[in-house]
Order: sequence, then C-alpha cells, then structure tokens
Amino acid sequence: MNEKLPSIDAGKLPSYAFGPRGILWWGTLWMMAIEGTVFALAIGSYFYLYVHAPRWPLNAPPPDLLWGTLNTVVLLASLWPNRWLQKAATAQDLPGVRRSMVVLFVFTAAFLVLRAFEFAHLNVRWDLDAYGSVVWLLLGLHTTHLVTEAYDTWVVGALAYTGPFEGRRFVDAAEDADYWYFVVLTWLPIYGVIYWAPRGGG
Amino acid sequence: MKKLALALAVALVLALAACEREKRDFEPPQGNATAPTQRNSTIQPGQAIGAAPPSAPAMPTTAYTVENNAFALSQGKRLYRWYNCAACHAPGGGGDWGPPLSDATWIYGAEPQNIFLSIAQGRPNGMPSFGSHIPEDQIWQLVAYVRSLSGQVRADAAPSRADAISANKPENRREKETPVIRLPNDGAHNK
Amino acid sequence: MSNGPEQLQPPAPPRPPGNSVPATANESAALERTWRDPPGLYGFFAAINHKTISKRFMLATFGFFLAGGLIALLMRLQLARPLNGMVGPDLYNQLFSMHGTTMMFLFAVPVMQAVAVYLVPLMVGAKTVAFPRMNAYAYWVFLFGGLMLYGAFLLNIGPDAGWFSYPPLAGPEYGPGKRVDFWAQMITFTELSALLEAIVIITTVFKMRAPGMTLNRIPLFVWALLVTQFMVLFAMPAVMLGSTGLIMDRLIGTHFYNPAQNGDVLLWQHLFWFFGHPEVYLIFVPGLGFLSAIIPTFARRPMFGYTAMVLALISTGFLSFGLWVHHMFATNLPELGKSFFTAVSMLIAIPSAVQIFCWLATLGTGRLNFRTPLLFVLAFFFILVLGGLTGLMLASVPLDLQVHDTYFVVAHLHYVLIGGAVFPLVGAVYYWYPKFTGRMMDERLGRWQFWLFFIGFNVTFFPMHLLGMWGMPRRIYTYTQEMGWTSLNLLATVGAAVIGASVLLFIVNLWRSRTHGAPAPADPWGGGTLEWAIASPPPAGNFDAIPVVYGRDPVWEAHERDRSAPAGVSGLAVDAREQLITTVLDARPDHRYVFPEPSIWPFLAAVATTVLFIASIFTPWAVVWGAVPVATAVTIWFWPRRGETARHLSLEQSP
Amino acid sequence: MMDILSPAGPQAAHIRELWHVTVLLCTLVFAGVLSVLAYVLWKRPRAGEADTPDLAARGAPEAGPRRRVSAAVAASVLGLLFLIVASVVTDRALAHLSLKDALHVEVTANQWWWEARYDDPQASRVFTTANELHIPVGRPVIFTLRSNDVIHSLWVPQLAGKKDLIPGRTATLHVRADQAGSYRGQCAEFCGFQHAFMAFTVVAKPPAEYEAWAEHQRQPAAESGDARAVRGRELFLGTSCVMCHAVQGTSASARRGPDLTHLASRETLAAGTLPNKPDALKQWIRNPQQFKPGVNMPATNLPDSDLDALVAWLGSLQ
Repeated sequence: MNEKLPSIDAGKLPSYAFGPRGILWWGTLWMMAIEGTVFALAIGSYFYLYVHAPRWPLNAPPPDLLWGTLNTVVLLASLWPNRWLQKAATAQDLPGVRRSMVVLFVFTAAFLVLRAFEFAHLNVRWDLDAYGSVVWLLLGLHTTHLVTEAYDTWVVGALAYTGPFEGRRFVDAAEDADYWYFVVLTWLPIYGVIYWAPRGGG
Repeated sequence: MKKLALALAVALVLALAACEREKRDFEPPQGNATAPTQRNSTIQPGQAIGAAPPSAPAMPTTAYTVENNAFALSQGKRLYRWYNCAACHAPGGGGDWGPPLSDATWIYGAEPQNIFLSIAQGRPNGMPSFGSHIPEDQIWQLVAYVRSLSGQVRADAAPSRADAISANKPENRREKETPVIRLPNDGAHNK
Repeated sequence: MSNGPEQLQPPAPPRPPGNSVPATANESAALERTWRDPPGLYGFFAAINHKTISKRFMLATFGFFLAGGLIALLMRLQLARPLNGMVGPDLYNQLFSMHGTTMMFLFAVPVMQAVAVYLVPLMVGAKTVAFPRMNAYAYWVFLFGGLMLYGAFLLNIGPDAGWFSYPPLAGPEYGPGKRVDFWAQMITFTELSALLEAIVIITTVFKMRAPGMTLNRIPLFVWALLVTQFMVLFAMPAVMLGSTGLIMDRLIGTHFYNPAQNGDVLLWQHLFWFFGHPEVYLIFVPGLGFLSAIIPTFARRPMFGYTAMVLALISTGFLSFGLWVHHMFATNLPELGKSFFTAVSMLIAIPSAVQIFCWLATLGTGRLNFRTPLLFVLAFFFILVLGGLTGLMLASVPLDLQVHDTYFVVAHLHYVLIGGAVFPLVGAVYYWYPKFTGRMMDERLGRWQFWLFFIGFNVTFFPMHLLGMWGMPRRIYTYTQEMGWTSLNLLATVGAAVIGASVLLFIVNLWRSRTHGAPAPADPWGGGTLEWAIASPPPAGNFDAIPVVYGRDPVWEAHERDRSAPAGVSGLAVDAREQLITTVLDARPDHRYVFPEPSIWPFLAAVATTVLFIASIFTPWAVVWGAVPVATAVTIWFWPRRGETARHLSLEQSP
Repeated sequence: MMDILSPAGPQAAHIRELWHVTVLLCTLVFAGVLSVLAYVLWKRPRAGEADTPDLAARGAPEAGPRRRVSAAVAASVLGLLFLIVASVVTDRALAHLSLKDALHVEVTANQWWWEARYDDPQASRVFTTANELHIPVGRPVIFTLRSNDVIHSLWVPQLAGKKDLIPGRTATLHVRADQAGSYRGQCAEFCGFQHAFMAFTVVAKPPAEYEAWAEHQRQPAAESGDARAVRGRELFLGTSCVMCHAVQGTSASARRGPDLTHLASRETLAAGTLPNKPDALKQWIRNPQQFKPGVNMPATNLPDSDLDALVAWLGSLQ
C-alpha cells in the first residue's frame, strides 16, 4: 500500500545547533524579555515614586558608592571570561569550557559577596519609607538573577567536569553565557538608578 | 497509613488555626458589661454618670480572649488609635506618660484578664477607668492588641504595618518578650 | 573541530535508519511506544506528552469554571431579593472576589493556553511542544495554585477585596489576616504558569513548524494564540511586580502603597491595570482565533483577508498595552491624560471591526453548514458586538464617570468575556472534541445547550445595563426595596439559573459522548488545517512523518499537490523522541533535536515551588530555605541521565 | 430614584446628551452588523462537511467583498473619530461650567459614612455635618474629596459623574443643582463590609432656605430641658457615645463617628440606611450590627429606660 513518496531526508541533519538555530536560545530570549519587562517596570515604579515624593531620597542618605561601583566593575570584568566561555562552547572545546567555568566560578563568588556588602551599605531599610522599599525591591530583583545565574553556571560547570557529557551540552554552556550577558547588561541601568538617581539633583 | 494519618492531623491543626484567625464575628459576646462595679481611678473620659451607674454584671472571670483572631487584633489597633491610648502610651506602645506596653516589664500582670482590669477599672497614677465608656468586646480587642505590642500574639494573626507614619516595627514582626512582673518604685515611670 | 570529547563516553554506535514517508506499520507502532507516556502511577506524574498535559489542563480549568459558576449562582441567589439574609457581607465579599479571581486567573487565560498546547503542535505539524517538561511543570504549578486558593476559600481565608484588590482595602491595615496574601500568592502561581506556557507556545510556533509553513501559511488560529502569548510575556510581569509589592507591604512592612510614607495607592492601580487590560485581551484574542478556525470550515471556503486578519491581531496586541488608564477615569489623574486614553480605547475597536467584517465577508461568500460549532460562533456576533459597543461608551470619560463601578460595567465585561471568549470556546470544544477523544458530540444536545446558554445569558446580563444606569453599584451584598432594583435582579437570577442548566447540559454532552458519541473520522467537519490530517485521537507522536506544507489549508489542498514534490520528512528516529527544528521565517529544515523523556522531576519541582510560595505567606525566610528544595529538584530535572546521553550520542551529529 | 438619565444639574445633563448620541450611533452599528449577518445566513446556500471547499477564492482578488469590507472599516473609523470628538467636546463643556462664587464643601469619606465640612472665609462660620449635603439651587458647589481609610467614590447620578476619594490624594468634584429636590448618592468603589449601605443625600434648596439651614447648623445643639432628655444627655456623655461622636455645645467632641449636633434634622440614620424615627434610632443604638454587620459602632446593653432617655435627648437635637 505505502509505496515510497518523495521526502526530505532529515537523517543527515545535525542533532543540535547553537544560537538562534536552536530552541534553547529562543527560550532564553523569552526569559530575558520577561525579566527585562520586570526590571523596566521596577525602574518605572522607582521613578513614579520619585516624581510623587517631595524630596528624594526621602528620609535616608543615598547608598554608598563604593560597593556598588566595585561590583559593577567586577561584573563588567566578568564579561571577558564569559566571552571566553561562549567561544569555547560554540567551538565545542571541552577543556576550554572547563577552564573558563573555573574563572567564572570565582567571579560568581566575587559578585555575590560584593552584593552582600551592597545591601549592607544601602543606608536605608526596606521598611523605612517608599524610597527604601523600592530600592530594596530593585536590588533584590537583580540579586535573584545574580543567584540564578551563579547557580546555573555552577551546575553547567559541574556537568562539564563530571559528565555524562554530549555535544548538545555545549549549547547549555553557550546559553548560560548569553544569560550572563543579560544579567550584567541589565545591571548597568539598575546601578545608575539605585546609586545615581538619588544624587542627580533630586 | 500512619503517615497519612499524621499528615491529616497536621492539616487539621493548620485548618483550625486558620479558621480561628480568619473569623469575622461582628456580634458581641453576651453580657456586654459596660460598667465595672468598682473603679481604681478617679478620672474617666467624658463625665461621670450622676445617678447610679447602669447596672453591670461582675467582671467576666473567664478570659474571652480574641488574640488569635486577626480581625479582632486589627480592630484593637484601630481602637488604640481612635481612643487615643497613644497620648500616654505612645503610638507603638513605646511608653511616654504611661508605662511602655511593648517591653517585657508589667506592673499589674501580663495576662489578658489583668490588662482587661487595667482598662476597665483603671489604675492609680493616671490610668483612667474606661469601664462604662468602652463596651466589653472592644476592651477584649484592645487587650489582644496590647499583648501583640510585646509580641505575645501569633505572628500570622498580629496586625502588620499601619497606613501611617510609623517609626517602630509592625506588631507581626516583634520578638516575643517574656513578661516580667515588676512593681513600680513609687512612680518612677512617670518621671 | 573535535566531534565531542572521546574520553568521556563509549564510541557512538552506527545511526539506526529513520522513519520513511509514509511510515510503515511497525514504524508507527515504534513511534507510538517512543512518544507514549510511561504507564502506572509513576507514569501519571512523569507524563510530559503535550496532549496528556493539555487534557489535564483543560479539565482543571473547566473544573475551576464550574466552581466559579456555582459561586456566581450563590451571588445571584443572594441578590434575588432585597435585604436577603442568605449571605452576610463577609461571605459575599469572599464570594464575588473568588468568582472574579477564579474566572479571570484560574479559567479564562489558562484554558486558552491549555487548548493551544494541544492544538498548536498539531496545526503547525510538530510531534511535540518545545520544552515539554517545562510545559508539565507549568501545568502542575497552575493546578497547585488553584487548589491553594480554593483550600484557603474553604478555610474562610478566601480573598475578600475583589479580583483586583485595591490597597489600602487590600493593604496591611484594612485587610487583616492572610486572605489577600493567599490571593496575591495565587497571582504568583498562575502568572508563573502563564509565562512558562507562553515561552513553550511561542517557541513551538517559531521553531517547530512543518517545512514549507512560511509566516503567511500559519493558520489564523495559531497567529491569534501567538499574539496572545506575546501579550502574556509583557503583561504578566506588571501584576507579578504589583502583587510582590503588595505581599511585601503586608508581610515585611514595605511602603509601596502607604501614602503616609510617600507610597501611592494608585501605583498599584497602574501596575495592575497595565497588566489588567492586556489580560482581558488575552482572553478575547484566542476567541478571535477560534472564530478564524471554525468559520472557514463551516463556510466551506478559506478565510477572506488573511493578511488583514493577521495585521489586525498584531495591532490589537500592541494597542491593548496603551489603554489601561480607562479603568482609572474616576481617580484624580489629569484630565488631558484621560482624553488620550479615551482615544486609544476607542481606536482599538478598529482591528476588531476589521476582523468582524472579514468574518462576515467569509460567511457572505461561502456555503454555510449549520452545525453546533457555527451556532456558538454566530452568537459571538450578537453578544460580543453589543459588548464592544458598550465598551466604546465606557471609553468616553464623561460616560464612564456615570457608569464606572456599576452593574453597567458588570454587564459590559460579561458581554465581552462570555460573548468574546466563552461562546467561541464552547464552539471550539464542539469543533475539536472529536479530535481530542475520537468521538462526536451530540448535535441535538448541542443545540439545546446553545439556545439555553444564549437566552439565559441575555436574560441575565442585559438587565444589568439598566441596573447600572439606575445607580446599582458593583459588589454590594444587598439593597433595599425602595431602590427599585428588585425586579431586574430577580430576572437576572432566573437567567443565571438558565445558564446553569445549559452548563449542566454541556457536562452531560461531554460525559456521554466519551462513550456513546458516534466514532469520529480524522476530519469530521472537512476542515483544512493540519490537525485534520491525522487520526482522531492523534497518535502519541502526532505525525508519523512530519508533512511538508504548500499552502494555508494543507488538507484542502492535498489533492492539488504535485506528486514529485516531497510529501513529508523522512529519516527521523523511530526509537527516540526526535523532532525536526526549522527556521523561523520560511520553516526550512535546520536540524533534528532529541526531546527530553518523561520525568517525575517537573512534578516534584512544582511541589517544591508550592511549598516555597505557601510558606512565604507566613514567613519571609521561607523564600531562602524554600529555594533549596526547588533548586535541588530543578537541578536533578536538568541533570542528564547516562542512558539518555548514550542514546543521544548514537544519534549525535555536530552542527 | 437614582437614574443617570433624569439629571437635575448641568453636569449630568451634558453627560446624558452624550449618552443619547453614543447609544444612537451604537444601536445603528449593532443593527447594521446583525442585519448583514441575518441576510447572509438567510441567503447563502447550505453545504455539508463532505462538500469540497471552494478554493477558487484563494487566488481571486475578490473585489466585491474587499470593497465592502474596506467601506465598513472606513465607516467604523469615522464613527469612532466622531465618538472621540463628542466625548472630548462634552469634557470641555463640563470643564467650562462657571464656578463663580461656588460653595466649598470638604467631604471626607470614612468606612461607611461621609463627613462634610462646609468651608467659609470666616472661620467662625465653618460647620461640620454628616451624610447629608444641603446645597443652594443654582449655585455651583466644589466638593474637595479626601479619605481617612480606604478608597471610596462619591456619586450622585442625577447631578454629576463619580469621583474617587483616595487616601493620600485630594480630588475635586464640581456639581450644580438646577432644581430643588433630594438626590440620593452613594459610594461606588468597593470599600469593605458596608459598601452597600454607604449612602448620602444631596438636598438642593432655594438659596434663602439653604442660608437658614446653614445658619441653623452653625448653632450648638438646642437641647430640651425635660428630665428624661437630661438623663439621656448624661448617658451620652457617661457611656461609650462620647468616645466617638461630637455634639457642639457639650463636652463631646470626638471626630471618629458622625457629628450628631443636629441629628434630629436629618432625614436618615447610619448613612442613608434607616429612616430617622425614634424606634429605628433605638434599635440602631441597641445593636447596629443587625442593620449594618461589620460597622465600627459597638452595641450597648443599656437598660430600656436608659435607652429611651438617650433617644429622647438625641431626638431633641434639632
């Protein structure tokens, strides 16, 4: 009954792909769209309260610049090993991926510790006033992303060492690197808002 | 099977706790005593009633405590503000003219009945007697709130922050103080 | 370029032959075994087949719909007579809050996603959805969120500040207890589920379409669902942020909505309605998708103005984000700003008008087949158009100031939501029930149900327009005789009973047809889209050979296709869950990807997430210690198994 | 009878005009769409699911339907632009109503009653009343709206559109009654247990009558001297009433509950819930929860004789 019909032979096609060719890239993109919207709305709420407030910051001094700026430098610096991870992953060079993961692991530890110091030097409690609340919300939101990014890196890094490893795991490493870019780049506007908006002639 | 029974028991306890916390009962308890037969303080809000005070049954012996009910606690917080208790005890119960209510030391006892009598009959050194001025169910709500000021009440039922300028912690985030009875060294509180 | 590290795994065995076009009998049997859910209790919790998850999702949302409907009947009984003592103010406030919350968050949005998760892969020619395990996780999170809310409701902790819970009434001072906390946490559950479903559906449509299905050959139903999911992506974050702020205000004393500490109660309204209005379009746009799927089949011709319809859907999606302030006309916002929102609120009627006229043109040039699905779709034209027109009246500031927050608005929202979404949804159930179950639903019962629903609906909700004009505000638990609202309220209650009867008939029809319904062929209605090309109910892997598409209605154009062009895709493994991944614009085959196998960890991760969410209502520290089980479950979910990796290696081909 | 289509002031009148215009246009559009649908359903030939779909439509430009659809869309756009313009014009008309020598009244909403403070440049002429807003006919009134607790919404359908009273914000509502009469208003934003019974009455009177009423309101309570009333006064000041209510001319000056100085001159009790009659007042004081469950006023268990004395005294507060 079923004489062979002409068909497209998918057998010879690759079994995984990097970047927008693969579905994981798109999944990460929509995650970034969601979290980007959350950040944008949180910054929007910050300026909504800023505009409605008689003075800004309300009843507290602006956050100390030291730890925030230091963390920004560390995060920007982390782009270099991240770039290295992405290149190694897309080149499917496992030793390269492993080495870059070690460096990234150090960076994750660094920026988490620095973030703890940032929280300690915000100079305001979350329950003091609307300013304190929205600053803690903004920093807290980004911190959840730092924690998830760090954890994602630890897990994919551990997998690179222990296996079971296969070609497509390189795609996971590459997506982890993409997400790292997102977490660092979204920090820049948030850093500007938390640390400089209260100082900008408010 | 035993595990299931255990899980059910835990669920039941949680359910009961939740039910009690969320009840909104508007009808006051029977025997709403409005005037104490005895007053410990000469001053009282408004005017003293000339003729015999309206007949009132004796003070309730059992503690009709409502301190596990979130609605009663929030009503107590409102009454604390409405009846201007903050004038002497400060908004968060920190104490001013009147003794602090949010610390561990109590002069006349920390149990609900003790606080009830403090409010209803008044106390020497300036605590007016509210007995005929505040109905009994409202006094019990005030008692519950006063106990929440020092963290004696379950955190999930205690009121949260008020829509007001408030320098001190909301009641649901206060550590539970262990009450200590300490007699006043002749009015040291009022200095 | 090394072909993957050698020292970590065994040498790859030669690749087994893939499927042929058309698939042989034992290839089909092998594919069925590969894509099927594992049996038994473990299989129940580990199932990730998109059709299994979708059926459970539809069942859960339908269950919540019935619960919401029963609550509505209780409300109508209370309002049937003046000063009716059946329900006190406290319980009534919980009833109307639960009715609104259930219908908006637990029924309307998720049911559209549930139907999409079933039909989108079939209509785009895919064997599965993208990220099937995340799809299962999203379903479980949704189910636990709904059960949590109803558990709270039964324990007298149901929300009592309405489905949009304005602070300060929903704030820490005037909303004692944990009622609003459970409501706000329910938002976190349902929005997380909706966002993940949106990612699943969008990625499926973008990357897993059958070869040849270019952008202008995607079925209109899939376009509608695609636009809806994009709206989900950008709308839900607003309410998650708002409800997080509300829970923080209530639990740890932040001051987002505390005017005394420079917070602002209108910040909640802005954040909520920035989500709120796209939310109601999230419910309405899939309704448009149902119409665009059903009308061509029963007019026996392709849809008129395909491009206009797609552009109309996309512009509806964009415009819906620009008009949220029409919910806040009565506040003291500047008048000029309100006029802008009046204009945008009116202009969004244009894309809907375009679609209505295109449907009318399709019906007007087709040959009509009056079956039950078409009946429900025709009711859309009566009810939705009327609701849309009252919507225009509400868009105008002066008129809105008279009828805002009255029963006029209650009438409007029911006309657009029930007319715009529920009627098309019931029509869609009649239309696709044969595909879901392999059985036809009963036509006679269907017609009875339709007329009962149509008449009951109008008898219930049309009088509410008048009640609103006579001053009856929303959400009142009772009223006095002198108000003059008694007779119309009684009429509305009678109408509600008639709606209840029609829903009962619907349940009977659904239940009986499972066993007594006439067996359904692959294409009972003569539809044109891909889902009618496979058996009813479809095999576990949908398509034994993924088809190649040459037009908008592949099944209708099947006989026209020239024999030399490729009919399908061969070479995909039959013993592994392999699915073709195609490019976004022209759907050209790009690579084949082995999809994850059933796993119980999405379910366990959902349980851990539930524990975290519920515990964080009682103590903020739950977010910290609660994250440990969630992280563990998600890690084990992700961690590749040795066996799975070995099978992948046998099929591995580096890009 | 609250009906937005029987206005007693210019604001509601303007809105009614716009209402009629919009309803007319919408009805035409609705009738148009339905008649087209009816015509199509009646005229078009029938077909079964087995009939082959006519795919010819796929290629053909279908000039006829395309023209008709474009015309219909164009008509819709025109109709919508018309509605937008009509709405904005009405808005401007409302904004331009003159506010010359307007009466200023500050309305503060509380959980489940309304406080009204009549402002006056001369501080001594300022007075406060509750739940009943008397205004002079023909003279504009500017309500300044605030809230002490949650969001409420002040709405008198026959006079003007509603406006929210939002804690932390101040709103204004302009109203003018052109005919004398008593117009019921109520809260239109869900505000808790007794949202259903948070009503008030706007009584429009000729200016002379209004001035007399206002002058009367400025006086302290005119109390009667008979023994029972005196006992009632004693009870009012000696039990829980004094904790929340104010009566000018006595030592009671708390603002937590409505001002009762001229309670007897009002038409209703408890924010429009009960008629102002002695037995209703007595039942209300004995246990307010039976009429408004959840209201913040506590029950009292004064004996019957005391209750009658209290009601007698309150009845004398004309």
